[in-house]
Amino acid sequence: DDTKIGVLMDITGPIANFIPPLQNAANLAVKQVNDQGGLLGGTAVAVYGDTTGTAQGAVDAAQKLVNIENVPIVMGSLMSGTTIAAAEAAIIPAGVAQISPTATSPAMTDLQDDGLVFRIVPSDNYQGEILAKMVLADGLDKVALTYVNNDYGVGIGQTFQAAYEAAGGTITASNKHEEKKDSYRSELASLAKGEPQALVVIAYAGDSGGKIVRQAIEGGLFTKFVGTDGLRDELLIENVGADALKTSFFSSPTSPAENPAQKTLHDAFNAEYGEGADKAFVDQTYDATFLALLAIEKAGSTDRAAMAQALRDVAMAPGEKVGPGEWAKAVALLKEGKDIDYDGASGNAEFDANGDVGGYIGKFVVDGDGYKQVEIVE
Amino acid sequence: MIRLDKICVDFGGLRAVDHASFEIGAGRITGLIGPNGAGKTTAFNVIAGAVRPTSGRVILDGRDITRLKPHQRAAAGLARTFQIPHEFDRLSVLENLMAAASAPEGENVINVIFRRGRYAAEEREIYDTARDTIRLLELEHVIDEKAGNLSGGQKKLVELGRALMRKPKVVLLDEIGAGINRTLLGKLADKILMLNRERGLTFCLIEHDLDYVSKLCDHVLVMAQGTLLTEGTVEAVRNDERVIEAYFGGGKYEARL
Amino acid sequence: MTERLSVTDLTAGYGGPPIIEDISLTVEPGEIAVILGPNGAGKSTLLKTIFALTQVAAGSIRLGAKELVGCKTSALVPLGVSAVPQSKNVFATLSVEENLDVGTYAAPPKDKAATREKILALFPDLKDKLGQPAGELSGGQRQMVAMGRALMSEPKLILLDEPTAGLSPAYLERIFDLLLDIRKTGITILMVEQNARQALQIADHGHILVAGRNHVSGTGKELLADEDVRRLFLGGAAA
Amino acid sequence: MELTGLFFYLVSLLILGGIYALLCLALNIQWGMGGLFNAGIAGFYGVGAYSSAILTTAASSRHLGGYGLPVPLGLVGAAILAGLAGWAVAKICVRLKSDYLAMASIGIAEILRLVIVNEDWLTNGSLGVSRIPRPLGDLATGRMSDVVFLGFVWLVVLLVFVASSRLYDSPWGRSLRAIRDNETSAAAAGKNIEKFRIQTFVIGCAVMGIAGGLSAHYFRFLSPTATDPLLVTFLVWVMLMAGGSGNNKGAILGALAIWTLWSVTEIFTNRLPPEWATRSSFIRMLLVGLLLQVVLQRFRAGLIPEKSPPVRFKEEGPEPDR
Amino acid sequence: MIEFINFYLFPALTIGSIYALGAVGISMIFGILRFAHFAHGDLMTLGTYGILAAAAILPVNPLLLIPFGMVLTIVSALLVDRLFYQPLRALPTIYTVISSFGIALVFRSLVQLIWGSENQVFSTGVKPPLVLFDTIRVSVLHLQAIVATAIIAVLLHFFLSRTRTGRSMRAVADDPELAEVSGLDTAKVVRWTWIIGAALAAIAGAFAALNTSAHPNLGWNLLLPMFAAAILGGIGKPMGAMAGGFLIGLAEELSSYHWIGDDALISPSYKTAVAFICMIALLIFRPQGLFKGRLL
Ligand SMILES: Nc1ncnc2c1ncn2[C@@H]1O[C@H](COP(=O)(O)OP(=O)(O)OP(=O)(O)O)[C@@H](O)[C@H]1O
Ligand SMILES: Nc1ncnc2c1ncn2[C@@H]1O[C@H](COP(=O)(O)OP(=O)(O)OP(=O)(O)O)[C@@H](O)[C@H]1O
Ligand SMILES: [Mg+2]
Ligand SMILES: [Mg+2]
Repeated sequence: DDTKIGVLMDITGPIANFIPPLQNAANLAVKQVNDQGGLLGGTAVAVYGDTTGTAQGAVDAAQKLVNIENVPIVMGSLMSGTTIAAAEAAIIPAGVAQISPTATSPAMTDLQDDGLVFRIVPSDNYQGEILAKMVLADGLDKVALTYVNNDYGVGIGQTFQAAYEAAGGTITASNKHEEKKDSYRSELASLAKGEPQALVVIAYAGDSGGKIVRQAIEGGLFTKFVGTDGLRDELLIENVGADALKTSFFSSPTSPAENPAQKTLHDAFNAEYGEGADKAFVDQTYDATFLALLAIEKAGSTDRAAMAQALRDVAMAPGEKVGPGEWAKAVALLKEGKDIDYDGASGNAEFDANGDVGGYIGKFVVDGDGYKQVEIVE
Repeated sequence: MIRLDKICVDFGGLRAVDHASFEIGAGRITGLIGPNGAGKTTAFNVIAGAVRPTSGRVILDGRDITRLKPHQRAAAGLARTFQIPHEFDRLSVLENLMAAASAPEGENVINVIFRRGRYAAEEREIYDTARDTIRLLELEHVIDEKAGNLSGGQKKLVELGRALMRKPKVVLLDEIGAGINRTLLGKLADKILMLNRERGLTFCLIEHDLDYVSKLCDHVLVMAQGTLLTEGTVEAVRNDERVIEAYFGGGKYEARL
Repeated sequence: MTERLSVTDLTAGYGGPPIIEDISLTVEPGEIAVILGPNGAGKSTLLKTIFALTQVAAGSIRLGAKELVGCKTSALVPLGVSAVPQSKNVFATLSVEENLDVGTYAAPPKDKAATREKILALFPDLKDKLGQPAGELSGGQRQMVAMGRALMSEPKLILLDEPTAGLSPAYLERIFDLLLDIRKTGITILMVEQNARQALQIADHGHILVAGRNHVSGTGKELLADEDVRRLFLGGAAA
Repeated sequence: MELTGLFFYLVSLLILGGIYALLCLALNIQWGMGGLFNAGIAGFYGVGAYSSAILTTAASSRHLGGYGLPVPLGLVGAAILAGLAGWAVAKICVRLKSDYLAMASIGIAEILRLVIVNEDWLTNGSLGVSRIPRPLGDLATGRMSDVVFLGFVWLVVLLVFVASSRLYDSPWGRSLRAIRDNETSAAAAGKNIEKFRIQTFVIGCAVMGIAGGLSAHYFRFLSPTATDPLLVTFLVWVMLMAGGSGNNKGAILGALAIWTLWSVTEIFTNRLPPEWATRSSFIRMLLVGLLLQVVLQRFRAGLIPEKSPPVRFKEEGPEPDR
Repeated sequence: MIEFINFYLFPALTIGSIYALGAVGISMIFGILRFAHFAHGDLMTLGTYGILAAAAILPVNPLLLIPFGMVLTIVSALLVDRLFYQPLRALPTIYTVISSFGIALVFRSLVQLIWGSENQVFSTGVKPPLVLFDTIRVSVLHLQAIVATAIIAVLLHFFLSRTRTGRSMRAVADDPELAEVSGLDTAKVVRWTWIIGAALAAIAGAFAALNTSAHPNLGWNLLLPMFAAAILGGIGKPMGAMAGGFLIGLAEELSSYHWIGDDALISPSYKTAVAFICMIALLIFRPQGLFKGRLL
């Protein structure tokens, strides 16, 4: 028998270029489940909903998932705007649980969601604060800051600025930039004033972030960059070359160092799709999907009412640890009536009362064609 | 009634109307003739407000209207037709005429949404007038045709019809006869005479068909190169050497029967 | 190398009911034929049909041996046919010069400069307007530009829709003189006129259209002399 | 697919369909009657959405607000503010000819979007306004509140429909269509073109504002993703043309038909074999694009073409004969 | 000063070139077919991917592969015109506008279906800029784009003013029916309009993608400023559109230069707004465009 899970993504629309590896990540989780015995004794099927990157599209797609496809749990979506609109207008009223891999907006925290809405990524506030610590610890006390004008960039950017200045750092210049422009040289020219030691870029490698780094290097304005998970993308290395990024570093939500989960996932991912495991938000998307599948298995049925609690049960300690790809093991444990605790590639997924996670932020540097984690900040 | 006072109109380097001064007498039918490009249409445009003169004044009934917008002049009792027809092409012939009428109650948004009774009587009257006018213009068989689909002459008739719908004091007719069948034109001339005599309407008409002009007008203005060349009765003007040279030519193809 | 125009049993319209029905007429080479009739009778429609701008339901149009029904409009100019539509007959944003030039694109005259000179001699008013956009001309001046453009290609058959509408008596005379002149060179002329009394004086044949059908035909003189025609179509009694 | 699910999906389809119907009616007033090519619908929709959201939410430290007004007042506020924005735009742009007005209004909508995204103090920028109440919020909870909201939306649609039908079938509407067809001649017939056009533009924008407000209340959360021109401006144009511009029933039908088409295609593309799953969204876009061509080619004049309102009168009695 | 040249002027001219090349097609289509072609941006995208596809097979400088993109865009444009736009030509142009909007979706989804939606770069690594007089740093690509655009402008001017087809274009733009009556082959003129518009769109797309990266929204994102450029230059004035493109590019980039004091004149966040404000101001004060195009 098929058991559906809803996967809501901003497939077409403004962030279309980020989506393919994330679809792969979600599909990988589903595939692993089916390879290892299936879901509720049958086949797991991911049903996609496309938000088109707009609130209208998000609500419409979510309505179809919960009403037509009758899914018990929804994974997604990616942008905070579409995630919250879908949750508020369609998913929460239907009593369906939702877990977003990447919606970082602080507004997610105070949704009146009857405990139905979760996310697997720390709130912007958290990463911003950690990033401030990380930058200061690197000996940088004068930096320039630019962040993309969307929920992701503004969230992290503003928290970073506040935390960094509070801790004694100096922001020589800061600006918010629009996505999708072809040239950021004029912004860069003003950011370079005041002799900053590095440029903090909170933006996506596939869009403004990549262009900014490239144009800054070409213009000879900056040599050292600090980025977040949005920028930490192989595309960036492809785009500007590893040499140019030797001194730069990046922050990204990660899992504790002793947890080999991330490597397991990346190996499996690249074995399946050849490349792309390193792309932004692959870890979170995989984890969220896997958790959603675990929750259904745990609940033992597609009963919507049981989903939120089941999700907490499988994600949180105490319990026997399971990691990415360990579906058969998890099912076996659940069959024995044991409690399990999934620790994923992106973190250990310990939800607080609001369905948020704290978590670990890793410091990454460029290593060959990829990135290497050098430190973990909690 | 209408007086042009030293009107000049410049288009770029060209002076289309050059210190023209003349008067259209109240209650009369005045003809305005002159060679092509003399500035007749431009003078009409100045009177109706479609072109702003470079200098000079336009006086209507003793009131300086030089600065008024076209629609304000229309409200003051001025109606005009266009030499090149300007029909409401997607409206039917009937609607073309009805739309040209003034409908103060029916054009008030509040009335339209909340108090529809207020404009019913007004609308009825507009409708009746439009039907009568259409009958006069012999357009009954195309009453529901979109005006954009009419023949060239029919469009001219609609043009005239719209001007008559305004209940104007003065009507400016710009070559209404060009392209109209002469038999019908004769009937229209009768109607214009009747409106002039019975309702005291003032007309000024630009026309190249002198038969028609002489049938209607007791007074003729002749423009050439932007200024008033001469004025007088039709007979006087016909025999004026300057007018013959500038305008009539040899008279080889006699229009009279 | 001139050819006769013959229209046989032509029925055409704009997609709805036919506007003209069973029209037949011939115009011999070097002849002027004029079409008269009340407004909305279908005169312009007939000209447009010859120029492939309407939908033909039945009948044929031949220029010499060549069947014109089915030809594309733009293919007619190279065949030696030129037309001046009744309205919208100039390119408003193009200068007068360019308007005349357009006439030569499809069928270049033998000597372009000379042709242009001839036309400017005919319409001296246009000489100092050459650089002006045609949309800024007076009604009569536009008429001249439209005629000029049509003549630039040195056509064999010329279709004129009310060429003298809006022209001063002096220009009407000039144009009719011109038509008589070009008729002598063997060019066939078919025109629609409301200045009917004048037109019949130069016409070899006249055809009166009423409600889409050919009502009366005759030589210009016959029609002028016919009492009914005068009363019903020429405004006879009124003058 | 169970029946309750289908029911609630239909409810959601009709809610968004109703909001689009309002946008279409508004555009029909501007374009169908007035010939005003407004390609900045998203801008006025956004103004309305944010106005109503800010007026009805509780205080927040992140954006202007704390007025906590009841929803109907919020919508009135949305209509007024969007109308005012429309008035300002009309004052400047209403003289422009159709395609130029289109470009200007696209530009203005884009500027409005930038203001919404950039002025954090006002709108909380890209982070959005949350906890927006629904009208009659305590009447029902959960999915049932959608049913209540559906009734509310369609009540508004009905009111706007009646008003705009009256506008259409009136001397005002006739003069407006005359202006649309030929300005010069309308001016010569004594019509104050500027006044008519400003009225038209403002009425249309106010209705667009109401539509925006309604969607904010429906989503309960508002961020700039709700004002995407693709789904607001362009789709509305498609709906109006498909339904038949110049016809109010056509406008509503077009909105429902195209929105259904837009939404339902996904259900079908989701049924494609799993290899296609990741591409189904693109196939859907492709389908929508092609279906649109079919609609345009098959229903040239729209599903319900423009029809002038009848102007026949009974031979006696002053009442128009409808 | 040097800062101004390096970081404002050259980038502005490059963006301007891209806008200019795109705007020419928009302006010509607007002028001759009388509709706003919303699929023009996506036509650019299509061309870009055509070049990208060729680059995957032929490892040469991508600029040499532009003809592949041009062929793709020209064929697509002609096909779309024949199948979808032409049957609508007798109707009010809004139908074609809406149709082109649907075609934009079709192009974009085809690109995504065939090539996927991820960003793709033509070449990796940072290319060192050309350093002139020790101080002026300009990227080679930017120079190429600017020079190429200048050459195209000259060729286009020649085509429009010297060839019969080019000159017929103005007559057809003015009044297609009368043009037909005057014996001009409007179908041929329309064909050439598409060929030129589509070819230039491919070139513009190539430069845009080389400048950053290729992605399915590439052209769509550029569409509005290109419209602004077309209007600025005056509708139906291809040369004006060229100038309009440069002006919009300059206005956008230079608006955030610190003309007065140390702060950017206008916050870069509002960069895009600058293009539109220019356009709206122009529409109001000089509606025929800077170069006296047609009043619609
Ligand atoms: N908008 C304009 N721009 C430039 N010149 C113009 C404009 N309108 C008219 N003209 C010129 O002004 C002169 C007078 O034109 P007008 O239309 O008044 O002539 P008219 O006497 O009505 O002639 P006709 O009998 O041919 O209609 C003409 O030479 C014409 O070319
Ligand atoms: N494009 C069109 N679509 C539909 N009907 C049309 C169209 N053009 C003309 N008609 C109709 O065809 C009939 C004949 O029109 P046509 O233009 O041939 O008349 P005409 O004899 O030239 O008249 P006029 O002397 O007034 O120019 C008219 O009743 C008109 O309404
Ligand atoms: Mg005149
Ligand atoms: Mg005619």
